[in-house]
Amino acid sequence: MDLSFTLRNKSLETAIGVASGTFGYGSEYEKLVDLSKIGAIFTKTVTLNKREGNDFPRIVETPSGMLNAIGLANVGIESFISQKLPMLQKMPCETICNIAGFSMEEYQEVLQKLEDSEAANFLWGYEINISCPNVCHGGLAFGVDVKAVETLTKALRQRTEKPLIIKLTPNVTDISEIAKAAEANGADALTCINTFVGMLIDIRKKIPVLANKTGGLSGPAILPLGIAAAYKVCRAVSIPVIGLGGISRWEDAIQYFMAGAKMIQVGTATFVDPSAPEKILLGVKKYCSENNYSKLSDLKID
Amino acid sequence: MDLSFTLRNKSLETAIGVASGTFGYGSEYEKLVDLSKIGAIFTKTVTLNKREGNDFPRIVETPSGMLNAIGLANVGIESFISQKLPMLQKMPCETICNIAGFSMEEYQEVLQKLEDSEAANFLWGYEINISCPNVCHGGLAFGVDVKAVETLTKALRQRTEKPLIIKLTPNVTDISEIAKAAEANGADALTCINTFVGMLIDIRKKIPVLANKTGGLSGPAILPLGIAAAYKVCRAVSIPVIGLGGISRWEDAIQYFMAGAKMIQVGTATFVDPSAPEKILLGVKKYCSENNYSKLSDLKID
Amino acid sequence: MKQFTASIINNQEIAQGYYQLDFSWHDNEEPKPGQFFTVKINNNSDPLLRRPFAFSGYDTKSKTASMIFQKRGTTTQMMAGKTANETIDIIGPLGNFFPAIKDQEAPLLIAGGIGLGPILYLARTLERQKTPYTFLFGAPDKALVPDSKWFYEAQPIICTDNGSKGFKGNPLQYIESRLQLEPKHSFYACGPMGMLKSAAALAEKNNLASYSVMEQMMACGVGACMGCVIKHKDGLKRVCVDGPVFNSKDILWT
Amino acid sequence: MKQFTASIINNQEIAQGYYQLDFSWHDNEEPKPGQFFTVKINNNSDPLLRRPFAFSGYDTKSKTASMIFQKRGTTTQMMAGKTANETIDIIGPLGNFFPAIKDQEAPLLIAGGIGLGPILYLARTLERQKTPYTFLFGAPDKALVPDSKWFYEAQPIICTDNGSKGFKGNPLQYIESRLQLEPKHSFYACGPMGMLKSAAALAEKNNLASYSVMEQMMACGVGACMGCVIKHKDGLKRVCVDGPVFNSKDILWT
Ligand SMILES: Cc1cc2nc3c(=O)[nH]c(=O)nc-3n(C[C@H](O)[C@H](O)[C@H](O)COP(=O)(O)OP(=O)(O)OC[C@H]3O[C@@H](n4cnc5c(N)ncnc54)[C@H](O)[C@@H]3O)c2cc1C
Ligand SMILES: Cc1cc2nc3c(=O)[nH]c(=O)nc-3n(C[C@H](O)[C@H](O)[C@H](O)COP(=O)(O)OP(=O)(O)OC[C@H]3O[C@@H](n4cnc5c(N)ncnc54)[C@H](O)[C@@H]3O)c2cc1C
Ligand SMILES: Cc1cc2nc3c(=O)[nH]c(=O)nc-3n(C[C@H](O)[C@H](O)[C@H](O)COP(=O)(O)O)c2cc1C
Ligand SMILES: Cc1cc2nc3c(=O)[nH]c(=O)nc-3n(C[C@H](O)[C@H](O)[C@H](O)COP(=O)(O)O)c2cc1C
Ligand code: FES
Ligand code: FES
Repeated sequence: MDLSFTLRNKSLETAIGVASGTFGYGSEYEKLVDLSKIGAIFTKTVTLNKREGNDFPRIVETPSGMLNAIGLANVGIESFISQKLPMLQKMPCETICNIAGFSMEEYQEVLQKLEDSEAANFLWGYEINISCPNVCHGGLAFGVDVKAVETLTKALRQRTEKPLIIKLTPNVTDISEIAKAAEANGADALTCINTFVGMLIDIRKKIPVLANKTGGLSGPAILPLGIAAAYKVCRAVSIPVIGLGGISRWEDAIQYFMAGAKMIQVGTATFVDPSAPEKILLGVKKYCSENNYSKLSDLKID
Repeated sequence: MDLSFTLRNKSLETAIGVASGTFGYGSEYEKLVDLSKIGAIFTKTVTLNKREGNDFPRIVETPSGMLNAIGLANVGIESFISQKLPMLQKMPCETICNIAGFSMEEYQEVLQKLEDSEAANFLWGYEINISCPNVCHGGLAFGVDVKAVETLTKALRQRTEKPLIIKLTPNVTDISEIAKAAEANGADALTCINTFVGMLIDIRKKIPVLANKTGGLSGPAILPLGIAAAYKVCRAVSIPVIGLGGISRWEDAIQYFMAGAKMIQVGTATFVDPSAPEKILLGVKKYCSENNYSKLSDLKID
Repeated sequence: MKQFTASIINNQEIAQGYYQLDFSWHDNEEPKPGQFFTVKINNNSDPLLRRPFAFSGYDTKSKTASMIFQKRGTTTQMMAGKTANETIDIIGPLGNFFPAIKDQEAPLLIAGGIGLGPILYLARTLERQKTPYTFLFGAPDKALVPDSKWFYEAQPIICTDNGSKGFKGNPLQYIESRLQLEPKHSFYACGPMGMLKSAAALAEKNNLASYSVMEQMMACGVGACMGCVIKHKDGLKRVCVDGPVFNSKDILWT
Repeated sequence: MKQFTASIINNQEIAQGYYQLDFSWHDNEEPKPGQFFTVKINNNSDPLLRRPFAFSGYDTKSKTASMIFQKRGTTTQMMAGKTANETIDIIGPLGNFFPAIKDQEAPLLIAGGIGLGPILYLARTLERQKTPYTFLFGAPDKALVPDSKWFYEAQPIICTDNGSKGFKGNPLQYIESRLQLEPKHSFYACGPMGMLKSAAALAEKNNLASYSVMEQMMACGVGACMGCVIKHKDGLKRVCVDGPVFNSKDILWT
């Protein structure tokens, strides 16, 4: 059974990764998870400057899901390169670096710093978080604006030969338009999807539960939304799609592969059960062998 | 405690209704529910022509939710007037008629037929389902297009003096734009929200579970998404907002009222527990009296 | 029809993965063979929806209803773990029921697998009414055949696909090979889709009256959601209120 | 740190809505006072996330860990219903632990309500080490005070807000009215935010060493999600890995 995932002639042995922001930098889960079973760690989003992130509370549980408003807390690109990269390099799996910026320039600067750094050579590729608010453009996320995605993708493409993955936000009227814009401007793959905007209100305190008011909804609750989005995007573009959103069992992963995804990521489910990625891998393997699939792309349905 | 809801000088005694498509025409639940405790029944969407709806399967459970692709199955406006209205009139609660069309003209024709019918006089108001695909416009839903919502609202407004409620779809980049378009063109209130597009795939049959492929996600899973949408819309318009989406407990209803909704509807929760609307009413009353609220609009937070 | 909290009186595994659960009945309306009810097993939202199950019996004196269920997914797994005195939330009785057996009618009661419930209930009712009938129960293997005591006074002819118990083959093969179908015969069937379809075809061929208990995923169970439809000669019909018992000639089998 | 399936050895209500649950421990790493673990109680997705609980004791010989929990929401309700031999999914031990008590130190162990667990564990450990300490436990009412046998060899001074048992007032009022604070005193506190804050202020005023067990909503429990932060003088800190035990002077109390 071939479970690999290929972009630009580079292969991941296993098309099952762990999602940005849900696996730290690998070391957090080292004692609980056999990292060699994981195709790639998608790192927590790194930005130009260090960020403490939003005020707390930052997370709250919802029916079959959770909201988070971490606010892209991270050490900033310099410390990331000096402190996190050496640690990540030692992990027995590949690393895909997730980056974001609050302006076009910031995105480019972060990517350029990685490209220019010896220490970042080992990175397998980049995932671009476009759910980040565009401070120069009214604060709406980059990812909801076709024009912004075009410009951003083109600019980043010019700076790297490594696999460039654009991570789509589902909070749009037509996700396939954004997907096509990224494809047309040089993206090698698309991750589908980031979180949905949600809110809960604390009825005792009479304020939103999250200090940031809104947060991103993730977890099993969004599984059907993620599959619908992946199905749609897979039929709008011809570059590979990486399915993500609500996967907690191998059956969920198979659904994404049937929708047309060529790789998947596990996010919130790892919090619930750190062995989820490994269990999913085992389940996918078993299903494929029982159903005589020799490669993941054969699972795609019409 | 004043739990009423007013539009155009007409009042509902209780600002808790049951959502379109989840309560049939009232008679289905008559034996299980004390209908006098319900503010209003929002009827299953009625269209110009009789519709059998989509092929089956039409429903499937998801984590804390369900997908439906009923496809607006209904008897059509003529039979609705002759068969359903007399039944609805006998119910001990008000009726708000939910309508849709597959073109601008159809919406208007359906509304006009109700306006022209003696039997429809008793209707408290109309709720307009704009999640319907616009066949004359590439099949995208009316509700995702600001222009379409403007034209539609204006046209319907001209045909009735009754409360006109526009039911928003959440499958848009910015729901407040659509909300403003409806407000500016004469809507008396907005219902927030209809279902989210979702999909599940049957991994044994290797086809989407729903014959229609995609369906609408409802139930507790979407609670945080509905609250976020209602909160946003309540701050974008000044007409009343009717909160809907994922409400299954009184605590959920209070969250919508705090978000700024002046009425709420219960949908999927009634399937799970037919006494849910009544329990929610009791819980809301108790909370308000314990917290010294004398009217629902006082619950709104900043 | 009523919503109430039932007490579990008994819950027992009667064959591999099959359970009989008896529970207290609190509605004045007594369930009839063919009817069903819905269960909500938990107070949280996963699993969310109520699940439909057929009655497999009802005792008027003790006001005890029974069901036979198979452990399949989350709800039935949780149900299997329930013990006497625990409670479950019930809505019922729901749906229509088998038509009355006519004089001179020779009903063939055909149950396949977990379709046993409603057919067993019908058989026991006919037994009590002293109406003659033939009762067939089919399963893949003897492990899935309950001990004879669980059929009470209504002992069926057992058929197993692999011949590990009783007749080797399914109930329809039994009928075709062992019985001489006559106009007085009629079919009352519940079980897997394939079996129902074959029964309908056989009835059609022999011009016999024939009734099938249909299944479909349900959300409301009371006719409100329009979710549980199947293809009927008069259009789409809701299993929950237009059925679950249908004249098999009216179904467009696919 | 390990993920494993623990068997419940005993689960008992020890005060109104408070339970002590003992479970088998399967990691070579032994839990220390102040540390916590996370529990997943069900196989489905509501409730979804693991829930954090402090250790209230650990028996090295029998490899039995203990917790004291209060029935609050879905998970703790389900936990309350668990009986011996049932299993729960555990990850632990997690977080840091109380610093070692110094020679000549006179630790005041302050527990409020459900903050009892880690403080009781610390008290029992000190008891075994024959380190002197003073242990105070406060609750609103005597109904929330466990029977003395549940404190084992570490009997606390009981304080109740309404005076229904022991000292009338909370542990801090006890300290202020009954004890003469001296430099050798130090605070080890766990309980409601208000109590922790007062303890921190009192320690500050008297220039005493002071440690607080902090709480925050958690998703991962291992430092990966960045969700469980609180305000610390060096910026936002994660309760799950930078704590849960903090020097109370480092916390920016709000
Ligand atoms: C009118 C009616 C009467 C029924 N009577 C009985 C009965 O007497 N005994 C009994 O054991 N079962 C009966 N069923 C089926 C029963 O409802 C399902 O087995 C049950 O819903 C499974 O619930 P679960 O949560 O355990 O499994 P789930 O987690 O919901 O699903 C487990 C598996 O069962 C499938 N499934 C679930 N519901 C249905 C359905 N409605 N139709 C087809 N496949 C389904 C799923 O696709 C999945 O593969 C009846 C169904 C209907 C509609
Ligand atoms: C490090 C740590 C150690 C803990 N140790 C213990 C312990 O020893 N014994 C014990 O009984 N509890 C302890 N708690 C609290 C415990 O985690 C919660 O009581 C539990 O999560 C409630 O889960 P539930 O599903 O029953 O309730 P839920 O349904 O999740 O919530 C019930 C109520 O509790 C509130 N709540 C839930 N989680 C938290 C939280 N983390 N902080 C504040 N409020 C919350 C909710 O807002 C709600 O009002 C600890 C928490 C932390 C972070
Ligand atoms: C606590 C938390 C933090 C996250 N942080 C990031 C992030 O920094 N960058 C990013 O691109 N996505 C982030 N995500 C989104 C996830 O990578 C993923 O897209 C989303 O959670 C949906 O997948 P899931 O349902 O499997 O969790 C975060 C999600 C969670 C729950
Ligand atoms: C089975 C089903 C049928 C529905 N049919 C309609 C409909 O005909 N018209 C409409 O405007 N909304 C329809 N809805 C949407 C609901 O009215 C409501 O907007 C949605 O379910 C979200 O609320 P909930 O989470 O409380 O169910 C339907 C929902 C369900 C579950
Ligand atoms: S289950 Fe809702 S109509 Fe039948
Ligand atoms: S709970 Fe995830 S970082 Fe602490």
